[in-house]
Amino acid sequence: QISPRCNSEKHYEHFGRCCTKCDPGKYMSAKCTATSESICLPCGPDEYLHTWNEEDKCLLHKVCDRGKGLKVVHPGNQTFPRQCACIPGYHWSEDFEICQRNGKCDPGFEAENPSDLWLWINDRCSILRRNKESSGDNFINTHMSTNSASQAYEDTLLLTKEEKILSEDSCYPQGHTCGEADP
Amino acid sequence: QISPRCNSEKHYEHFGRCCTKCDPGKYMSAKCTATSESICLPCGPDEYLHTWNEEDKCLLHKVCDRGKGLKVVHPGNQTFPRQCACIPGYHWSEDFEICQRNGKCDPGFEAENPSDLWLWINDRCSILRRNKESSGDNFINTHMSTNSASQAYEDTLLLTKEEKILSEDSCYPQGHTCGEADP
Amino acid sequence: LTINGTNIPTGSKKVNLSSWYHDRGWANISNMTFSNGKLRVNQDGFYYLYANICFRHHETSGGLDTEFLQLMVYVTKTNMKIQNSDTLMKGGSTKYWSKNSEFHFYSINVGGFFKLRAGEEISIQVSNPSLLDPAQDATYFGAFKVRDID
Amino acid sequence: LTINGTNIPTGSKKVNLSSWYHDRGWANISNMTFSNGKLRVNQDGFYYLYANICFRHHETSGGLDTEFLQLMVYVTKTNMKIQNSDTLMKGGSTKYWSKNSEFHFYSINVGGFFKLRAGEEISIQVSNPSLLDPAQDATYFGAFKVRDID
Amino acid sequence: LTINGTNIPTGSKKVNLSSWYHDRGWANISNMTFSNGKLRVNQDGFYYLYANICFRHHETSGGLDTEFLQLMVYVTKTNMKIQNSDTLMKGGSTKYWSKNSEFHFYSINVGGFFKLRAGEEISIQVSNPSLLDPAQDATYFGAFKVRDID
Repeated sequence: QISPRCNSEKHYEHFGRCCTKCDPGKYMSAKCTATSESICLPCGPDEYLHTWNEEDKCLLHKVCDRGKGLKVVHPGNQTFPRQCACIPGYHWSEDFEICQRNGKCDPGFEAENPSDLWLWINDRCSILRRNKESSGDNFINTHMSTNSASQAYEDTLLLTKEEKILSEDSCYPQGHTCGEADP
Repeated sequence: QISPRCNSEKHYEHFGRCCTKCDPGKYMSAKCTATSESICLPCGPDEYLHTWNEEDKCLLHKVCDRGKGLKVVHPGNQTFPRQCACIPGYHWSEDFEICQRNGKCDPGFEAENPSDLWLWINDRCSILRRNKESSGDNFINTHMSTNSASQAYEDTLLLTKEEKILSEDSCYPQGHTCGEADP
Repeated sequence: LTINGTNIPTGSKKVNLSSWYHDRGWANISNMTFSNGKLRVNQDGFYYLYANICFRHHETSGGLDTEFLQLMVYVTKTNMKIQNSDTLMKGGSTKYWSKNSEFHFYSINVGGFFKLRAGEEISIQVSNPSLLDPAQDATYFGAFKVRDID
Repeated sequence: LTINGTNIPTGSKKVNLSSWYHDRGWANISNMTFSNGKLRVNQDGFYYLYANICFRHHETSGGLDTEFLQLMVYVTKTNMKIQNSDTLMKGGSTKYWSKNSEFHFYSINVGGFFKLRAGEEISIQVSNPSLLDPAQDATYFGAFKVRDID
Repeated sequence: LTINGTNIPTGSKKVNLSSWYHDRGWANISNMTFSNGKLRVNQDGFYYLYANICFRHHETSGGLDTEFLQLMVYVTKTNMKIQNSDTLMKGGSTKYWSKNSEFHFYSINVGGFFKLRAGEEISIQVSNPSLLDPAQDATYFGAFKVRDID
C-alpha cells in the first residue's frame, strides 16, 4: 500500500501518516498522532512564519534599529518579515550591517531619493560601473520601474529579492560602495 | 614476576604487557592488546610527531604567517616541526608573537644580517644592556658563532633552544626590545 | 535570553537591564525562571554563564556626549538569603569614538563556570545603555547547567 | 573546527568562510557533519556554539585600503525546511588601524546556547577576510551538544 | 580559577601566570588538579576551556612605558609525554592608550572545546602582566568536562 506522496510543500510524514503542516503565520505546537491532526497556533506579536512549516516556534521580526540609521518600511505581520530601509542620505551595507553615508553626486546629477531605495544591489552596481567606465559617462541617474509584484509603501518601492529590477539609469557616484538588498 | 622496566622512551605498559610506542612521524591508531602489537599510522600532510609516542593524533605544523612578517626557513616534515623566521628588517617578539621592526643601528655600526637571526634572546639582551650601560658603549655588533649541532638553511643559522649561543658582540641599539628564539 | 529592543533604558550611567525576551526568537529557558528582570536558579548545580553585549552609535542619532567612553558589562549574582549581590564576571573596554566617524560598533563577550544555588538570581548591568544594539543576535545572555553539585 | 590557513578569501567584503579543518590539530568533530563549508546538525538538541576570530595586519603586507575598519563575525543558522537563514550571534568592533603602526591585532569571541534541529546548518561570515590570522589557535569555531530537547 | 591579585608578575613581557586561587570566592575545581601554576587534567575527555583577562591602567600608577600596547592572552597545553607545549587559544588586541586619559580598560575572552588527555596541563600566559586587573570577576580561567572520549 503505497503511502500518498507526502513530503510536499503542505504535508509531512509522521507515524506513517501523511499529515498537514501548519500554514504561514502559525507554528506547530503538536505534531499529528495516529488519531489527531497537527495542532497549529498563531505566531505571537513580533513573530512570523512565511511558509507552510513544522516549526515548533515562530521567527522573531528583526529590529529596524534607528540607532543604525534604519527605519521601518514594512512592519511585517504573522506571514511576512519586517522590512527596514536606511533613512535619507544613507544606504544599506550588507558587509557591516549598517547604513553607510551615500557618496556625493556630482553637480547636475541628483539621485532620485536613492537613500529610500534599499535596492542598491552589489552585483548590478559593479556591472553598471563597468559599462559606465566603457561608456565614459560618470553617473547614471536612477529610476525604479514598478511592476505588479511590488507593494508601494509611502514613497518607497519594495521588491522581494527575486524581483530585483534596476533600470539602466542609477546614480552610482564614483568609488561608491553599494550594499546588498534587504537590511 | 617483575615486569621488565617498561615505561622507557620507546615502550609503554598496557594490559600488563610491555608494548612498543610508535616511532616519530607516526601516531598510534590502536594500542596493543593481549595478542597484537600497537598499530601506528603515518602523520598526514602538514602534521608531525617528533618523538616516540602513544598519541592518537599528530601535531599540526604551525603556519609561517606571511601576514605577520614571517617566512618558512624549514618546511618541517613528519618528524620535525616547521620553522619560521622574520623577513629581513624584523626580528621575532615572543611576547606578542609578531615580527618587530629592528631598531636602527647608529652610523658606523651595522648588525650582521640581524634580521635573519631569529636568535634575539631576551635574557642575554638585558644582561648585555646592563654591561653596556656600565661600559658606556651604546652598541655592540652581533656575530653568531656556529657549532656542529646547528643546521644551516639558506643564510640563516638555526639553533635549537638548548644550544642558544650568543657571543659578546651583539648589536643592541638603545631601547630596542629583543625577542625570544623560535617564532 | 535576548534583549527586548523596545524597552532599553537611556543614558550612559550603569543600569540594570531587566527587559529580556525569554521565549521569543533564539531565546529559550528551561529549569530556570525569568522574573522581574532576573534569571533565577531553580536547581543547585554548576552552570556555565555567558553574555554577549553589542554597543553601536550612528551619526544620525546625534552627537555623543563624549568621545571617551567606557563600555562595560557586569554579570551579577544576588543571594537573597544573605542579602548579598556580587559581580561574577565583567568585561568591556575604554573607547575613543571620534565624532567624525559615521558609525561605531563594539561587542563584549564574557563567560564562566560557576556553582549556583537554588534561589540565587543572575542579572546584567551595562554602562551606556542607550548605545545598546537591540538585535537578538547582538545582545543576549544565558546559562546552562553542566552538572550537579556532588 | 580550525581555519584552513591556505584557503582564505581575499578582500574586505563580508564573505562566507567555508574552508575549515575538522580533523587536524585541535579541530575535532563528532555527531555533527562538516560539508560544503557548513557544520550540519545531526541530532536535535541544545548546543553551545562559539567562535574565535583573529584579525591582524603587518606593515610588510603593504598598506591597508583604509584606516577605518569594521572587523566583524556573524554566526548564521540556515534552516533548509523553511528556506530561512538568520544570524544567531554577531561580534566585532569598528577600528582605527593607523598606517604608521607596524602591526595591528584584534580578536573577537562570541558564544551562545541555542536549540538546533537535525538538518540545520551553522556557518561563519566575517568582514575583511584578508586580515584573518590563519593560525589554528587564532581562528576557529565549534559546537557541542549540552542536552536533548525534552 | 581566579587570579591571585597579591602575586602578579610585573613588566610588559609575556609571562606565565601561575598564581591562581582554586578554592576562594568564585573559584572552584573538581576532577582536575591545580599544581605549580598549571591546571592538570585527571580524566581523558572533551573539555570546554575558557579564560577572561582584564587589563587596566590608572593615571595614578604613573605613566605607561609606551602608548602602543599589545594586550594578549595565550592558553597553552603542555603534553609531558611528548615534551610538547602548544597554544590552544589566543586573543587580544593592539591598543593605543593615550597618556592624557585618566583610565584605560580592556577585557579579552577566549573559549573553545578541546580533547584533553589525563596528564596534560593547561596554563595561561599574558603580555603586560603589570596591567592585569586583580579582581576575581575580571581575570579568571577554567575548564569543565563536557563528555568522555568515545
